[in-house]
This record gives sequence, C-alpha cells and structure tokens, in this order.
Amino acid sequence: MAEVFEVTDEVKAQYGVEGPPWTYEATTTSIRMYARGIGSVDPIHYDVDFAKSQGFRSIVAPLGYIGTPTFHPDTNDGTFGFPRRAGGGARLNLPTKGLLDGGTETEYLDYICAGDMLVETSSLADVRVRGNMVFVTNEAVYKNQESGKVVAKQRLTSIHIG
Amino acid sequence: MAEQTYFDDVKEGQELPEFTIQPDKQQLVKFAAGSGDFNPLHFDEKFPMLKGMGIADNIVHGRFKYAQVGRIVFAFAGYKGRVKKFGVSYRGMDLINTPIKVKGVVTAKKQEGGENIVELDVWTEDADGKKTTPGTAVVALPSKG
Amino acid sequence: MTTTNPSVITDEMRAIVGVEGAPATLEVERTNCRMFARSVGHADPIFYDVDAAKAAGYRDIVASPGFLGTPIFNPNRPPAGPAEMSGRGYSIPYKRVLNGGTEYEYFPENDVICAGDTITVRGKIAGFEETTGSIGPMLITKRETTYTNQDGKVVAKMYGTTIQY
Amino acid sequence: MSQVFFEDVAEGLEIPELKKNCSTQQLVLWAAGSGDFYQIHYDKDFAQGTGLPGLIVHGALKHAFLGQLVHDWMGPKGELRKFGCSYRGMDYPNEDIRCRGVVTKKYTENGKNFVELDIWTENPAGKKTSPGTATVALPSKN
Repeated sequence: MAEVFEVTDEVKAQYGVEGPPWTYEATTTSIRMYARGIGSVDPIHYDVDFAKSQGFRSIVAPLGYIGTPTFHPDTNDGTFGFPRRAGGGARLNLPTKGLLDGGTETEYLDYICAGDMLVETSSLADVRVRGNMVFVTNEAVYKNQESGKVVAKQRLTSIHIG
Repeated sequence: MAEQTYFDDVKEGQELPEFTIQPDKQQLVKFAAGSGDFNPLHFDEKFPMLKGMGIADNIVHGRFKYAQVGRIVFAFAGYKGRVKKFGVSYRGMDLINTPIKVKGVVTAKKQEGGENIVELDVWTEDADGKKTTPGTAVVALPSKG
Repeated sequence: MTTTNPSVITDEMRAIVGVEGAPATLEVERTNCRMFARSVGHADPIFYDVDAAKAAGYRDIVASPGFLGTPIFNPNRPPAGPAEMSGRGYSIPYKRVLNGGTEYEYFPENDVICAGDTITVRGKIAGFEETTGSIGPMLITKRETTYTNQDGKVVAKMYGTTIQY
Repeated sequence: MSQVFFEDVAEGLEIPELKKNCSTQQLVLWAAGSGDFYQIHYDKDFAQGTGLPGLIVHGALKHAFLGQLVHDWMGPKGELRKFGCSYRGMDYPNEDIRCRGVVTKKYTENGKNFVELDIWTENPAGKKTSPGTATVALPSKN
C-alpha cells in the first residue's frame, strides 16, 4: 500500500514555524453557550455575581473552551469556525477523504474569564503516518491580549484519512 | 457546586465521583453552537462521511467528551484548586443517544515548587466499558493547613 | 368576523392586555453578533469587523437585521426570555400554535444596536382577536416587545403574532 | 457595496433577488445564532413525530434572510426602519428559497426620504411562503 503522505524534509522544516496570530474572544454569552453545550449547571460558568463572589474576574470558561476565534466569512472556515490561514500546518498537502480529531491537551497557566481577549499563535509540531491515516499535531499558544501573559498552551492532533 | 477538595484528604487510588451523560441531538447541536464546530457528522445522520465510515448514526464530538472530562477535573479541583493540565486522546467513537460514563482516579500526589500537585487518570467509557477517551490531568489543590 | 363558536377570551385575559411583563436583559457582544450574521449568511463586514464598522461610523460591530441580543442564560433560574415573559398566566382550549409573523421596527434616530450594548426588553400582550379560518376557529394573540439600550434609548420594537387553534 | 439613492427608486422597481438554499448545517448554524434549539429544524425523527413531513426551515431565519435582502440593497447610507413578514408556508432544507422585493411607495416626511417595499420568500413552486413589508430611509443625491 502506497503511503498516503510522506514526511519529507520540507515538511519537517515547517516544525515550530509560527503562523500569523489570531484573536480569540471569551465573552459572557459565549461562555454560557459553551457551558450549556456541555450540559454544565455550575453557576461559576453562568452567574457573574456568583463568580465574583468566589474571587474570579467574571464567569469562568469551562475547561476545554479557550474562546471563540473572531469570525469573518472571508477568512474563517464555514464549518469549524477556525481561521483559514497560512502556516501552522496549513501548507501540507494532506489527504482529504476524512478528518477526525485525534487528541487534545491543554496546559493552563491562568483561568480564562469572560471579557478576555486572547491572541493565539500556532505551529506545526509533528506529523506521523500510520496506514492510511496522517496524524498532524499542532501546538497553539494563547496570550492575554492586554497583559501579554501566556494563559494556555494546547497540543492538538488531527487525523487526516486518505 | 461541589465541595472543595483539599490536598490533605486525597489518596492515591481514590476515585472521582463519576457521572454519566447521554447526549441527544439537541445536546450536540447546543455543543456545536457553543464550540463553533458545525461539522454535520454530529447532527445530520445522512452526512455522506458517516456512510463512508459504515456508521448509521451521528458521532459525538471528540471535543464534547474532552469537555466532559474537563467537567470532572474542574469539579475535583474546586474553585480554590487550579487545573494545570488536562489532555485526552480520542480512541473510540461514541454514538449519539448512548450513555457515556465520565470517570477519574488519583494516580499520584506530591509537593512540587510549593504546590500540592495531584495527578489523575481521567477518561470516558462506553456501555461496554471501553475507554473511548483516555487521558490524564494535573491539578494543584489547596491544603487545610 | 363571524364567530359562531363561543369566545375563548376570558376576563382574566382581557385584564393582562397592555400589562408589561418583568424585564429581561439581552447582551450584545462581538461573538454573538458575528454568530448571528454568520448564521444568516451576511457578507457585509460591518457585522464582523470592528474596524470596518467604525470606518462606517458605528461604535462597534453592528447587530444585523433581526438580532437584538442574547438573553442571559442560567440553567439554575427559570427562563425569562421574551417568549416566556407573557402568555403563561392563562389557558385556552386550543392545542396547536403557529407563529403568525414577526415585524421589527428600528429607531436609528435614537441609536443603532452595536456590540457592547446591554438591552432591556419588556414585553406585553397588545391584544387578542378571534376569527374562523380554513383551520377552524382561532385565537390571534398580538405581542409587542420594546428594546431599550443602556442609555435608556428605545432602539427597537418587535410586533409578534401567535395563532392558536 | 454600492449606494442606492432615493432618486433612483421608482414604484414597481424590483430589488436584486437574494437566493438561499438551506443545508442542514445552515439550520444548525441558525439554531446557534438565534438560540432557538427546537428540534423540528434538525432532528428528522422529532420533526416527523410532530406530524411534519420532515425538517423545516425556521420562520425567523426566513425573516432574517429578508433582512439581509433589504440590507444588501439599501447600501451603507440606507437606514432600515421596519421589516416584517408573516409565515404562510413551510420551506424545506436543500430547496431554493428566493428572497425578493419590490418598491410599493416612496415619499418624503420630516425631511427624510422613505421607501416602502413588499418583500417575500418564494418556494420552488412560486408560492410566497413569507410575505411581508419593509420601510427604509434612503439618502438623496442632493
């Protein structure tokens, strides 16, 4: 069986090369909608006064939610909402028969609360081929736009099927 | 709102309070709304990719299960704890309207850099007991002292 | 109007006509403005891009037609969205409900709804009518909802019609 | 986006049509955008359980399409004053929905130039499924 993808030196040369930054926003409505989407009833995700009484700036983003990428139909993917931009793995000529999520890992350095604007940059970290599946891992870093502090890092693996 | 867990009370091998979620189509559509992922794989049973995979019903978003694992970790950490890291891999698919158990167990506790660190194995489990979304988490907990 | 059937409008219902329900709060933010515009298929950048909206003379991203903000959702409290605010205090014998229509009136001379706004919404039943159509006797309920922004300016009104039969 | 002026408009003028065709994804996007998660718009079994032939397009989405129709026509200096429709027929996913409008009246009041339109959505059989009206204020060339 022919390889569906070859990890060439050209591919490896893209490891660690950051794509252009993108802004992600966590707002009261977006946090509530996500919390509702996962079925949580914890008031920390819904009630601003309650969250403040517990010492948070505002309602807290549930784990797994790092804000919504700013959307424009010309620049974002219509299905997934993420920015279609160069870099961060987008220059790979990957198979397109199927696309699955392989894994998600988030390292938190701070809470994400409503009102936060985050600047995300991502880069290709790893590409592996197993049978007809190509495992592509990207690393994303999210900085608070105001303080410049890194608040989260993610490793995201997608599986591209050929 | 869960009771605050303290480092002093945690033991290796301790199981986290588990819960079960059985997402229906409306739940997955709400998750699409919250996450911004509108892949029809998760709500349109006629979506061609499903047929190609030989599946007759919609698949639960991997990220939905990740967020469920996030819920059990967040509830364990409490508002005074800090979730430092949590990750999963997606090893098996779960179909819509099937029960998904969300579980966790303490694997290690240690003091590191002045923090009370607890390590966890966390996962989702299908009706056959298969771990469809295994992962790990690292949490810093307050101590009573 | 020829109604041979007995009226389903009671004194209790007549008494609530014109009475405002409890106010609810709607939040207008950039993410929900974008999500709404995306879900309609708008292409105008004033609905997505802060700079484009400002260049066009607006304070921030503009709420596209039909978007008036998102009710504050809390699973631990009973819902208080505009749909729930009125019409729960009485019962009528008809089982089926149709949405008869929606009309929005805007007041751009007061202000235009933009991201960052907090809207207070107040609803009331404007009136009941009875008629008989091809689907039999029906009750038509007219609702009026007023949207006021954080500066106390009325920015929109909605006129809704519900048909029960 | 080009600007239409009051002087360019005459009664009977048909404005550029907006064509829509809702995928199931579009209906779920609308659920997210509007917060209306009623299952008759994305859960076929649920819809049929209520006696419908299958999934139907949200009335409020057609209303918003008509809002887009008017917005795109009136240009950046136009002001949308009023738009509404009633729901007279169902539309289904993966079928064309033609959003159309025609100018019915133009007049000047308190120094503002108003244009009234009949607006509607039309199904493939030519039936007006969401007839309504809109009022916009347009700039003058002078």
